[in-house]
Parts: sequence; C-alpha cells; structure tokens
Amino acid sequence: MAAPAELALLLEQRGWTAQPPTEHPMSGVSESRWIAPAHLVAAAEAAKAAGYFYESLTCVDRLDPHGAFELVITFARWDAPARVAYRVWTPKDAPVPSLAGVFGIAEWNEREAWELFGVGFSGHPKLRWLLLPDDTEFRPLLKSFTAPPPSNYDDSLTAPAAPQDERTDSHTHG
Amino acid sequence: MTLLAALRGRLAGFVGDFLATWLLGAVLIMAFLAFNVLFLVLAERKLAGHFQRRVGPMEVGPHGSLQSIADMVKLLGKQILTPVATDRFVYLLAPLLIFLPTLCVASLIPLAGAEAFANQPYGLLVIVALSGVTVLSIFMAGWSSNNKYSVLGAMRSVAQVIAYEIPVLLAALSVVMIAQTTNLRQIVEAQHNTVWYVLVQPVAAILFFIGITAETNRAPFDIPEAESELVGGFHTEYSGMRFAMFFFAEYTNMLVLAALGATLFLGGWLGPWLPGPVWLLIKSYAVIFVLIWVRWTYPRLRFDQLMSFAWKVLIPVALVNLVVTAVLVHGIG
Amino acid sequence: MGVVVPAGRPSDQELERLAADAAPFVRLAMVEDVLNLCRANSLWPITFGLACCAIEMMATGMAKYDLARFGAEVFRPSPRQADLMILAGTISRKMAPVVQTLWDQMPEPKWSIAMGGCTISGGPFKYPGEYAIAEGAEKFMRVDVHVPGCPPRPEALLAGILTLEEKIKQGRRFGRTR
Amino acid sequence: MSAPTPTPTAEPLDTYTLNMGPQHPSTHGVLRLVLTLRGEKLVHVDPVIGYGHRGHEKMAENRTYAQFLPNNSRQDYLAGVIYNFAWCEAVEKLGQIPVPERALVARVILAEFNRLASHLMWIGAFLLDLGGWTPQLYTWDDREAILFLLESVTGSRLTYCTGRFGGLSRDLDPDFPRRAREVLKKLKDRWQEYEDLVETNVIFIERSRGIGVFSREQCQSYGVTGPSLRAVGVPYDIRKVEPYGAYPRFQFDIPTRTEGDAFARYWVRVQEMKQSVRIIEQALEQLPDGPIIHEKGLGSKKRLKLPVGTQYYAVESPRGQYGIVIVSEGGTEPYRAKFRTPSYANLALLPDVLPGYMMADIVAVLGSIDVIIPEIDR
Repeated sequence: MAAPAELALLLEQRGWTAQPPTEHPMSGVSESRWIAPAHLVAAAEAAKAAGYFYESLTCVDRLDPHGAFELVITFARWDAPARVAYRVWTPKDAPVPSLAGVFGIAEWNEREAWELFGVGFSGHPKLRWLLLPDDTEFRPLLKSFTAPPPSNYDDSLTAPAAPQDERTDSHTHG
Repeated sequence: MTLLAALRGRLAGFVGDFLATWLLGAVLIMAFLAFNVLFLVLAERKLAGHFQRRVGPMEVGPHGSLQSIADMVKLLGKQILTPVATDRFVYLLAPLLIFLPTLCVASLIPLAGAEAFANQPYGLLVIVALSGVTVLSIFMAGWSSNNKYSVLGAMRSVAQVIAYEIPVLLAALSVVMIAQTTNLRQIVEAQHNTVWYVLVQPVAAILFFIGITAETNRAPFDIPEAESELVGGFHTEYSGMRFAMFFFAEYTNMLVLAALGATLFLGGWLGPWLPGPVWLLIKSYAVIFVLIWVRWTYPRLRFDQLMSFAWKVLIPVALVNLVVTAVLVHGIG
Repeated sequence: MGVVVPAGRPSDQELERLAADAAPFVRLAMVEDVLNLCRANSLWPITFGLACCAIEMMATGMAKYDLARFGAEVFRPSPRQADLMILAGTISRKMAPVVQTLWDQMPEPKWSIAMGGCTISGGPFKYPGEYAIAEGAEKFMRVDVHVPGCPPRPEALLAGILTLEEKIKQGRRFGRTR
Repeated sequence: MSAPTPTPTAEPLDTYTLNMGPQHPSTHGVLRLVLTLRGEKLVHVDPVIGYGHRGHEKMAENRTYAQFLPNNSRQDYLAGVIYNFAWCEAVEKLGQIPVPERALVARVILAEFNRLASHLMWIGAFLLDLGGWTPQLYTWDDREAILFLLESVTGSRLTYCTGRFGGLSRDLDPDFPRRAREVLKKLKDRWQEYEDLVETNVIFIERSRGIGVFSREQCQSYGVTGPSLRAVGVPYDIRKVEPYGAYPRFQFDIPTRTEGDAFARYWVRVQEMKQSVRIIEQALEQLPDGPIIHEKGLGSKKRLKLPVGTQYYAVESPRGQYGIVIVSEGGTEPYRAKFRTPSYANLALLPDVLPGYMMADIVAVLGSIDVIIPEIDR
C-alpha cells in the first residue's frame, strides 16, 4: 500500500527518473516524476503492483524548447487522494514503449494519442484509428494543423478561402 | 341473422347452396377481422398511453378514434421496397401466408348456438394444427430478407412457438377430457348451466393464457421482434403495406386465440340478455385487454430463460394437470 | 419510352427532369389530399439519436410533452418502416456516410427534421479549422424542417413536427429534391 | 446495421459478424459494436467509437477560458451542471480565484439534482433495454420535475452554462428551497413504487442478476470508476476520496455492493440517489446568504490569464471520475486541455467481459454501465 512518496522514492532508487527538460510546474497531483522512456514499462508495473490504476494519458505538443511531445500519464489510488504523474519527454519521431501489456485502458489511450498527435508506441497490439474516420491522413491536434483537406462537409469547397483568422496565430508561442 | 339468411337464399339461387354459404361466410369474417385490427391497433395505443400517464393519439377524429385509419392509409401510400439481395419469391409470399391460417381458424370458432357455421366434429384439433402454420411464414420472412437480425428473429420465433404450442394443446386437451368432445360447439354447450371451465380447470386456463401470449409474440415473450435487441426482428426489411400485413396478422391472431380461449374456458356465447356473438366478443376483448396490459408492464425474458420456462415449468405442469383431470373424470364418470 | 435512370447519384437537374417525366397525367387532387392528410397524422420517426438533442427528442416522446397526441410516438427502429428522420445531435464526419445510407434506405414519402444547431449549420462546433463535424445536414441530404436551438426545447420540436404536418398537408416540397 | 461493412476477412464458417451499428435502439447513441457471434453466443466484440467525435480538445486551444464554458456540458449532457462546474472549478483552482460560501453550497445543490436526473434517466433507459416500456415514462416524469426546477435557476434543461469563474451567473431565488423540497418529497414517494415494481419483479431480477460481472483486477486494469466500480465493492467516490467544493460539510455515505453484476450496478445507483437527496436536504438547511459570485472572479470581462503550469482536477460525475487536465502557458487560452471521461474507461472493459453472453445480455450489460457516447468520443 505504497503512499505516493514511497513510490516516487522507489522510482528514484531504481534510477528510472530523468532530468526535467522544462521547468513546467505540475499541480493537482501528489507526486510527479520525469521518467526516461526506456524505463516507462517497469515504472508502470511498479505503480500497478502498488495498487494504482491507470487514470489518463495527456499528450502535449511542446514547441518552445525544441519541438517534442510531453506525455503525462497519471495513476490514482482507490483508497487515498494520491495521484502520481509520470511525465515522459520524447522527440517527435521516437516511439515510446506501450503500456498496453500492463494496463488494459492504455491501449485505447495510446491509440488516441497516436491518432491525434502521431506519437509512435512500440509494442502496441494494433495502432489503428479510434476516433477519426479510417481514411484520415492528418493529425488534428498538432499545433501545425490548422484546417482539414477541403471536403463538402464544410464550406471549404463552396465559400471563398476565408481570411486567415488572426487568433489562431497569436497563441502558438503562448 | 334473418337478414343474412335472406341474403344467402338469394345468393344460393346463383351459385348453389354450399358456395353461397362459403362465400358469404368468408366475406363476413374478412370484413370483421379487418375492422377488428383497426380497432385493436387504436385500443393498444390508447391503452398503452393511459398505462403510461399520457393520453395516446388525440388528433385524428374525435378523441383520436380514427388514428388507425390514418396509419393504414399512410402505409397504403408508402413505397414498397424490395431489397435486391432478398430471396424474392419467398420474400413476397411471407406476408400473404401469415394471416391465412388465422382466417381459417377464425371460421372455426362457433359464434352462436344453432345458426353458426362452425359445427366441425374435430374443430379443436384443426385449430391447433393451423395455428402452428403461422410460424412457417414468420421463418420465411426472416430467412428471405437476407438480414442477420431477421434471421436471428426467425430462428427465435420457430423455437418459441414449438415450445409454447405444447402447453396450449395440453391445456385444451384437459378441457376436451371433461367435455368428452372436440367439437367446440358441444364444449360450449357442456358449460351451459354448469359452472364455466375456467373454474373447473384454473391451472389449464392459466397455462392456456400464457401459451397464447407467447404464440402471438407479445411481451414478455416478444423475442422474435425484440425491439431493443434485434432492431425489427423478422420484419426488419419489410416496408409499406407488407409490413402492415404483419401488423394485421399479429392482431388477428390475438383476437382469434383470445376467442378460442373464451370458447374453451369462459363459455363462448353463453350469457344472459345479449345475443351469443356479442358475449363471445366481450369475453375475448377482456382477454385481449389483459394481453395488452401484460405487454406494457413486464420486461422481456431472455431467449434461453424463455425456453427453459416452457420446457421445465409449463409442460410438466400441463401433464400433471392432465393426469389429475383423467383420474377425477374417470373416478366420477 | 422508359424513363432512363442515370447510374450513380443523379444530379439535381436530372432529378427535376425525372420528376417532370414521371408526373402523373391525371392529378387526382382528392386522393392526394386524403393521402397527405393521413401521412401528416401518422408520421413514424426512426429511433435515431446522435447526441444531446436525442435526449430532448426522447423527452418529447414522454408523458409530459407527449408526441403521441399527433400519432407520432411509434418510434420504428428499422429505416424501412419509418417515414420521418429526426436528425437529433451533431453529425460527425465519421457518421455522415451512415446518415446518408440510412436516409437512402427509407421508403419514399420521407421527410427529415434537422433538430438543433449542429444539424442546421454545425452549431457550437463550427469554427475556422474545425476537422470533426459535418456543418449541417443540408450538406449531404434534403432537410424539410429546421428546428433551431441547442438543444431545442420539446415544445420547439413539437412545433417543428406540426410545421412539417402543415407542409405535408399542402403537398408542397421545398429545397432540392435530392 | 447500416454502416459500410468492413472488407470480409477469412473467418471460420461457424461464426458470423453482426454490426450492432451506429444506429441501434439500445446503443445509447452512435456506438457501433462489431460482434462476432456463434449462433447467439458472443465470441468477440470490437467497439468502434468516434461517431460522436466533435474535437472539444482542439476547440479548447483556440477559445479563451470563458469562451469554452458552454462546451463542457455538451460532452456529458446528462450531467451538464457537474461538467460545467468542473471547468469553472479547474480554472478557479489554477488561477486561485476565491468562491463565496453561498456559491459553493449552491453548486453542490445543483450538482446533486443533476445527478438525480441522470440516474432517473438511466433507470428508464436500462429497463427499456430489458424490454419494459412503461417504467421509462414514470422515471422521466420525475426527471421533468427536476429539470423544471433547475431551469428556473439556470435557464436551460440539459446543457447548462450557469457557472462562472468565482461563483454562479445568477443567484437562487428565495422561493427555490421550498420548491426544491417539494421535488424531493415527490421523489421520496416514488422510491417505494420503484422498489415494489422493479426490484421484486422476477423477470427483471432474472435478466439482470449474474450478468456482466466485473472483477477488481479488471477494474484496476481498465481504470473503471463510478457506480460500476462501487458495484464491485470499492468505495471510490471523488466527493469522499478527494473532497472538493462544499462536499466535506455534508454527511453522506457511499453505497457499495460486492457482486459487480448488472443488478448490483442498478442497486448502487438507486442507493446513490437516496444519498443525493440526503445531501440536498442538508445543503438546503445550511444555505448561507451573501454574494453568489466573487468580485475578483468577474473574469469574463477582462481576459483571464492563468499562471504557467499543468493541472489535473477531478470531479465525481454520475458515471465516474471526470478529470480535466489544463496545460497553461500563461496565455488567455489553454495551451492544451484534456478531458478524462469515465465512460471511455467503462466501455473499454466490455471486450473483456462480454464474450460468452447472448445477444440479450450484451444489450443488458451495455445498458447497465450507462455510457454517453459524445462523452466517450469528446
């Protein structure tokens, strides 16, 4: 029944933690550690053994330091308000080891992250489209994505090209 | 009845005695059953409404009374689709074949004492044999419309009707054992001034009632066209007037079996003051009211539960009831 | 001279020409009116909820707002037996071809009600660069009555159905006959 | 049943695939289950989701915090108030915006009424899936009473947008407590009727006991939360485990069962409704006076900027734990917003549980876990 502090300590002893590439504070969690992608599966198994359940996977398309993905995987417990966040930093083309073997829900979360961002997951049973139609070629949640290819489901074919809305540019650099 | 006799006499002049009776009888039954379907569809929707705290159709006619006519005319005006991949001949035949048996059974129910048509010595056996034929057309409909949901519905209906035909037959048999005849008219006359058979044979009456609920595919036994599982069941692919045929057949089947139940257990046309057929109608509509009431109250049984309920509960009880009746009748007789 | 039906999805002009060719020589006004009156009073909707508006559509069918008074409470699950499609909820781009298939499967005198902002114009989910929804049902099918709102109240849907009934009674057809 | 059928793969002859397709009377929306059946017994199910995907998360990235308020209640429209308040509370927590007492208690009252309405709707839908038509009309009638009450305060019936950063947009009118107690009294009379009609009904018990049994390992592996988890015996409820808002002030307990089957989930939800009534009664007594919104919170006028950082904020919705992850770069719009919805995890468990059941049980189990499709697809 490891409290979050003990689990965090365990991760550090085993040397699975990595240096934080950005100084981005994390709140709403008891402990948050940067995990090296290579040790992700072992860390997840440690969390499962300690009684945590796989809560969520958030993929963030980071632009400011040097264009990479930040994966925030949170684990929570049933009996205590303890939430541990594993943060993984991967360059855009390097695949991350999949947790589908450890947690069942990881399969869907990873399929969604692959589909909306393009993050590669090695060892995933079958990376296929989950939410978007099977013939989509774009990754919608990337910051570089602004509009889908023209189709008759919106006004792209009929209406003249809408002037580029200034708001979508303003936020790219926060 | 005298008007009918006069009409029959004049018709006999043209086509001979037997043909005239047959023609007039057929037309009378078809007309009445068509009227009955319209009334029953409306009754079901209004009763369902009142069971569910709402008032049901109100717009068409005074207090919604012509709603089912609007439904029928709309269904008449609908485009009749025949899906390309269906087995055409069987697909087209199924709706026609579904209500022929029920019409034949309707002609066998004795309406009143002397003048009624039906005086068949083996009326009950013919009825039970014919009521097994409707499942054939349900299976044809399900199989031919080349839709997986329909095939599932068809398979289920075959298994269900076989399982529930036996309790109905055994219940009827126990009545026959007491009345010593399978002629429906004599069964009714046997109940003339003694107590009705529903009191003599309460177990058989309950079995019979459960059996006809299952035979007319009504909840809680409506698994062949289970809306929440099989989308439309066996008539998923039927549209327009063909779908209306299935509707027509279901309600006709309901009335005919209810009338049969009334004849066997509630003393068909017996009753003070009112003429015979009116009494028969009142009793069968009472049975139908309970059928509708049961439909809007109970959830649906699962397929295997339904089967085990029939084979493990209804049929053993029916057999025991038969044996007990035999011992009593032999003992007294 | 048989009416030649072009392969694939006919364009609007061909449909108008077809409708003109196939128009009956004798207009039976009386029968048309009776038929339309009966069609208007027994619209059987298809059980087809997409998103939030589906809950308001169900609320219209329930005891308080009672769609049954207009003879429309028989929700047929199979498109073959339905003659009204109430598009209740957002039509995503993955769902659009399915809606079109359902619409084609319904037998001919069929009508459709676009309920809620999403089915009229994309509603709250229409913004520049939107990738997920079809902006309105008009983009790929014929819509007879639009019921605005997000979600429209049950009374609004009832008003939509009554407007559709008026439209059927007069036998008029608006919009492209696609 | 009408979706474009996938290319026929070489499958053994004794099984066939059946599309419980995007349009089906009992998939509670546009969910498509590709069933591989042998006769009526299920061999394998592959849920295909995404037919209700609207791209909430992409929209969040070009909406300011105040502009995104209406979106949340359209994700789970049966718990619109809870979702709307979740977004407000997440932003308030990240931006340290204080909330006055009256608003905290008012939020608990509205959220619990919304939970009651959602469970009532579920009971009707669950019994409809089992084939019973009439109960839905009665449960919806109670739901309409609650919706009428909520409408008088929030102005809408389903998709609420009454939360603001720092409180509520409108104050509860003085007559609200009396009308609220009336609705509660009407509900309490109905409990007995539901108990007699449903729980002692042989067919209902026959159809729902012993099917769709979840185990604790499955729940941990798939992250199942909410009534489905409490039916397995785990008292995990965010209102107790991670108390938020004014919930610590009220006494209520978390009903659990151990069987983990469809009947247990039904029972847990009915008991949960009674607890919600208890909370509302206590909240109505302790409703303090005072402002309904904090003046610092009137952020919608000026562009609210949140400090840099990532935050996870969880709330208890009728279906389970609803988590909001806000990644802020200090701008007026969230850099990234992720919504962890309970039905996403609850549905993912089905392919493990359903094989071996018959067609009628698939419908019953799917109905018993109470999924909302746009909440899964976001």
